[in-house]
Amino acid sequence: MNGYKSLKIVDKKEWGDNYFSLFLKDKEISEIVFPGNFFMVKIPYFESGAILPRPFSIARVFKEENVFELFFQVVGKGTEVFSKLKEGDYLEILGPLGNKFPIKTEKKIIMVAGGRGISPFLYLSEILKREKKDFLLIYGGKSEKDIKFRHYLSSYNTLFITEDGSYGEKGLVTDFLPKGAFTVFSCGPEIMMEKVYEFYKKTNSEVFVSLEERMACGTGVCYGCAKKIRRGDKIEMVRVCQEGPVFNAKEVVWDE
Amino acid sequence: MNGYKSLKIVDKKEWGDNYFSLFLKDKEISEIVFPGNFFMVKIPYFESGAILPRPFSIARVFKEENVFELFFQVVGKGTEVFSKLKEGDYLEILGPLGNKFPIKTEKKIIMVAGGRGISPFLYLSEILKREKKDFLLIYGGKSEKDIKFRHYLSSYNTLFITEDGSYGEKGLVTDFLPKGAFTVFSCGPEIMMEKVYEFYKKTNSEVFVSLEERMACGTGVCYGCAKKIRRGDKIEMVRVCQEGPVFNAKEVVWDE
Amino acid sequence: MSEIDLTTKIGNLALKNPIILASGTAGYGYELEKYINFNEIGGFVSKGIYFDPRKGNDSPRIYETPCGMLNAIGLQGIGVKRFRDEIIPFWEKYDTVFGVNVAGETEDEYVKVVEYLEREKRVDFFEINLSCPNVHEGGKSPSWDSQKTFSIIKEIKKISKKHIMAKLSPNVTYIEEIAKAAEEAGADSISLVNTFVGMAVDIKTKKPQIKNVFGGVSGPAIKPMALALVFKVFKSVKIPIVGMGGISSAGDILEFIISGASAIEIGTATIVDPRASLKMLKQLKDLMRALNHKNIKDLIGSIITGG
Amino acid sequence: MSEIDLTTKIGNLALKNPIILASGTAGYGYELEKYINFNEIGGFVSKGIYFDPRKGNDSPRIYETPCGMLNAIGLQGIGVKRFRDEIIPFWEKYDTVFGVNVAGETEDEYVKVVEYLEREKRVDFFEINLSCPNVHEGGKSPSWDSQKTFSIIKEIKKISKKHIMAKLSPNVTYIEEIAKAAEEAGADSISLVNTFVGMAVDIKTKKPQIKNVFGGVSGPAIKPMALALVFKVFKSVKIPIVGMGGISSAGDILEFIISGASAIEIGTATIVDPRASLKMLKQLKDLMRALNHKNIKDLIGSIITGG
Ligand SMILES: Cc1cc2nc3c(=O)[nH]c(=O)nc-3n(C[C@H](O)[C@H](O)[C@H](O)COP(=O)(O)OP(=O)(O)OC[C@H]3O[C@@H](n4cnc5c(N)ncnc54)[C@H](O)[C@@H]3O)c2cc1C
Ligand SMILES: Cc1cc2nc3c(=O)[nH]c(=O)nc-3n(C[C@H](O)[C@H](O)[C@H](O)COP(=O)(O)OP(=O)(O)OC[C@H]3O[C@@H](n4cnc5c(N)ncnc54)[C@H](O)[C@@H]3O)c2cc1C
Ligand SMILES: Cc1cc2nc3c(=O)[nH]c(=O)nc-3n(C[C@H](O)[C@H](O)[C@H](O)COP(=O)(O)O)c2cc1C
Ligand SMILES: Cc1cc2nc3c(=O)[nH]c(=O)nc-3n(C[C@H](O)[C@H](O)[C@H](O)COP(=O)(O)O)c2cc1C
Ligand code: FES
Ligand code: FES
Repeated sequence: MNGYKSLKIVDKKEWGDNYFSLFLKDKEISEIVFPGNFFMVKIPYFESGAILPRPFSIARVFKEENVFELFFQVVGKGTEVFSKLKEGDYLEILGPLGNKFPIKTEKKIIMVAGGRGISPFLYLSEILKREKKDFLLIYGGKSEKDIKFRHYLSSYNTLFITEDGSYGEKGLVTDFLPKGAFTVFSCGPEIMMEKVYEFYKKTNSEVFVSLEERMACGTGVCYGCAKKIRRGDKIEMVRVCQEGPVFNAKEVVWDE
Repeated sequence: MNGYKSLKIVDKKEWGDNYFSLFLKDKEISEIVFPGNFFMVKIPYFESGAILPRPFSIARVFKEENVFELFFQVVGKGTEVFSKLKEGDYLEILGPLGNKFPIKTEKKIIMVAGGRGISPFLYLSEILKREKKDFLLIYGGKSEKDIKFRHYLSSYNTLFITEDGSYGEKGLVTDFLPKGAFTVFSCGPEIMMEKVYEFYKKTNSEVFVSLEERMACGTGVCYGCAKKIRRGDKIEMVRVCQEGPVFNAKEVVWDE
Repeated sequence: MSEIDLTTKIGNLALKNPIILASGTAGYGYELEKYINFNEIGGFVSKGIYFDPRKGNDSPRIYETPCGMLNAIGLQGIGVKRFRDEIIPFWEKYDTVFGVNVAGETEDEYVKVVEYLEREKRVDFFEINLSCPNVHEGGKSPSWDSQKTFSIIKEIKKISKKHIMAKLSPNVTYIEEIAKAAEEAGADSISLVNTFVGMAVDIKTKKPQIKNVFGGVSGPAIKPMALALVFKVFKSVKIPIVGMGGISSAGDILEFIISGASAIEIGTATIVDPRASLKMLKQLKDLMRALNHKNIKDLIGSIITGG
Repeated sequence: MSEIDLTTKIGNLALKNPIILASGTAGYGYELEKYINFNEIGGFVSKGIYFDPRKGNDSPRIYETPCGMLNAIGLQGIGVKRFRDEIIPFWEKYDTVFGVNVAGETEDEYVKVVEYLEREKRVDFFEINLSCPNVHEGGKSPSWDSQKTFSIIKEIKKISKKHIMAKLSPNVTYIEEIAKAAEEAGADSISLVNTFVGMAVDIKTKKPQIKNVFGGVSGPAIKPMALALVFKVFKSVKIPIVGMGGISSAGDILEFIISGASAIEIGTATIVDPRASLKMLKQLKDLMRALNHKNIKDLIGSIITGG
């Protein structure tokens, strides 16, 4: 039975501005992982005072080499430790966990990413292109510092946006949403995802969002990651790690 | 005012058999440190669950390079972390702390070390030789695995002893104590130091031992490292980090 | 090399080994099915079950603290009916000792939960979670008071033939008194500790990090306190004790057993790693061998104090 | 950039900043003289002082625990006479707020210590350590009982004109009741928490790691529990609160202040690093600036709960 696996960091990329990628090698994971999925990653310090593993989305997959990528921003204790790891160090990781973005749709797919919320849409762009699906990726950040993967994304249909106009278009991602009926995927700050949903909710579009909530187990045992979700006419506390992280935006109780 | 200093590890030696040396560079410390002194060393992991610093004796000093050495055996959490550090990493260290072996004596000096208790007698041998003092170092361990610094000590008058005879003489250090009136210094397992004291107590010798006790602060504020010490006709709880670690063996309450 | 005997007993409950998965940290069981084989562990306790389904608290419900975590899940749960219909059949596939963690907003509710599940064969014992906030007592929990503890256990013993384990809160002045009250009321065993009341504040927003304001602290941080309480209870009662609080290595398990626990529960460690219990089981065998111990039962309460 | 105002008040005590060195973790003061300048810190509390000199407990007295430490020093101390003759002159060199941590084996002893030192000008306040084991009560500590707490503080108030700070034990069911008893008896402020009762066992020898068997847990591990207790007391009394328990960063300081503390004490952090208090003082200024706060007094009890 599978639990945490100890995987070697085969490569590391320092993007600058507190963004990093770690590349890990594992055949099974590289084969089965799908955008939307995430991993729980233990903080690899001996007797660390930070005991809980941290969740990270799948970013890219390099199937030929059995390598996959986690992309993250340093925001606290755990991510700081991860940022200091080196090639050759090991990480204990559990997953892939969680559900997937539902790409079986006839409609054109619009992906809306804010900052580090870009992660799931990297590999997804590759998959959609391979499957010859029509899609647009809208990727926004505060300034050009927050826009990474520029070269990689240049092969895909990407609209870059920054609040200060220092890279791509100037404004908020929500200023550039195309009108129409789409299947919309969004990942980023909750307020952004909510606005994306507001924009499309009266159209014939369906919006799916990847929710973030503090997690402790990732396996569903602790009920720590529950969020209010509409199920029929009831509001339930649903575990993001089990029934998410991807939810239909109309089920999400936004007014929190 | 001086507190913990962050010092770079300029070199590391892996002796094998769980023994290590770390070499740190600091001009002031290298100049003032004297055998008997010790340092408190913080466990250098981010948000480590092991919060207390650990005490280590001064081992050797390389004055020309302003480098000093800590020699240790891996016995638990902290020493395990220290053993994994690399050249270029930093250590936070406080000291030198504690008192010194009293070398101002007319008598011949006998030093008796057990296992990792060799530390203080390394630099001390050098000092005694420089000062042209007559001395003998008796250095014992379980087996040849526990005898390090063989090359370095070959310049000094050293008697090597192992319990299994795998290096040097076979037996216990206490089997090889010379009879007579000496100034005796001992560092190692408490039972060994007690026996050394027993051996010499009825002679005209004076015995000084370096006591080990769990320490938390090293600065004297916590009273955690107190041991029973005879002062006049009273037995007091005396802080090893402040009034020690070197004590006159006749003051020590051995029957604990 | 001779075999290590890890079997132990909690009164009439015979366990393969002393490792039980603690309530609320292992879900209902099925969540862990893909990570561990339940036949290998000593026992399992369900999440706390109220009579009716419960939504639990709003989020955030968890927060990491130094060597520990805060939680205020608020006992979200599916209620006894769904529990019986959906969870018990899952348990029936496995051969280990299963316990239901019984919760109640009132004294009556505890009794109703036990009554409802009393006839279920697959339920080996009830662990009575005496730390639930009582709605009629301003949120005080029954195990803060020896009379309340006594009367709940007494009422339950009247209607149940199963093994009754009283689970105590550590947030009390005299744990011995609470433990004795449970014993007098007929409890077959005592488990402790539940979580310590704790709190954390977001200094940017000035709001508590946990929506419920207060939460329960678990994990390695509480281990020394939990161990002291287990030892105090061991000295005060005759019924067996199940110890817990921050256990995360085989060494920790032995500390609790030596201090008087007949078995132990593993909580937060399973949250951190779903296979933690089985990893510790393996470690425990190796450690027993290294320490030259053959039989874990010989170690129960073997602590040497004085001298 | 405008200056940050870190001055605060604990009733009639005016502090330069909210950082006080906690009793038993900073010796008598002189031990730290080569590491810190006492004029820079907000206040200082002595080791606990009994009337007569005390030898304290046998060793081992300390043991490290996850994110914390256990201690059972047993209040080794020099007694009031040597304290007055040797320590007070040292304090007189510095300009900060000095407190004596008053210990007693009996109610009378507390009063005798205060009486002996009442006329010392350099003593700004007495912190009454209500957690001392009482020899006539089987080792129970007065702050486990609201009546005992009340009567000790009441007796002390009768004979002392100085600021009386009642220091509470966290090992109780209802901290609010103990705090209210201290308030009613006339305490000028309340400080909390003292250490949590804990224990650890050497699995090789089966002996407790601390000779005294039980010890007190301090350090980051207890921070969430300490903060919850401070907030509970803040909601129950009107007198000012001095918070402590595991504080090891400026962020931790703000958590306690936002939760209701008018000042805080730093304990184990000073053991870990003799300059910890001054390092945190610097951090605190930077953090206040980063969070756009000018005055620390505005933050006291500014916690936002509900909504
Ligand atoms: C399903 C999922 C996928 C994620 N994928 C990515 C990713 O691909 N790249 C990335 O950079 N980040 C991702 N995150 C967020 C990431 O988990 C947090 O940034 C990380 O846990 C912070 O850890 P820390 O120890 O550095 O911060 P901490 O010191 O623990 O906290 C710092 C701040 O981060 C917040 N935080 C802590 N845990 C979470 C969490 N689980 N979700 C959101 N906020 C949190 C805290 O409330 C606090 O404000 C994801 C989160 C989830 C739930
Ligand atoms: C003044 C002094 C000088 C020392 N000099 C050296 C030295 O030069 N080289 C060296 O290898 N060791 C030295 N020691 C011992 C060293 O401090 C301990 O081995 C170390 O603290 C263990 O840390 P740990 O985290 O690895 O072990 P832990 O996991 O903390 O404990 C492992 C074992 O070590 C014991 N231990 C913990 N702290 C101490 C301590 N302070 N003294 C003795 N035993 C302890 C514990 O009781 C336990 O049995 C010295 C100790 C003192 C008091
Ligand atoms: C997320 C979470 C949920 C819990 N839920 C319950 C519960 O429903 N019933 C109960 O008796 N204890 C509950 N507990 C307490 C644990 O069973 C255990 O007593 C406590 O966490 C201490 O053990 P640990 O430090 O090993 O986690 C819960 C603990 C956690 C962390
Ligand atoms: C070694 C040690 C000795 C202590 N001695 C005393 C004391 O004499 N009187 C007292 O009131 N508190 C004493 N305490 C408790 C501290 O003052 C403080 O209340 C407690 O350690 C919690 O704070 P911290 O986590 O910051 O250390 C002592 C604590 C330690 C660690
Ligand atoms: S993180 Fe534990 S249930 Fe989702
Ligand atoms: S280690 Fe704290 S007084 Fe010696």
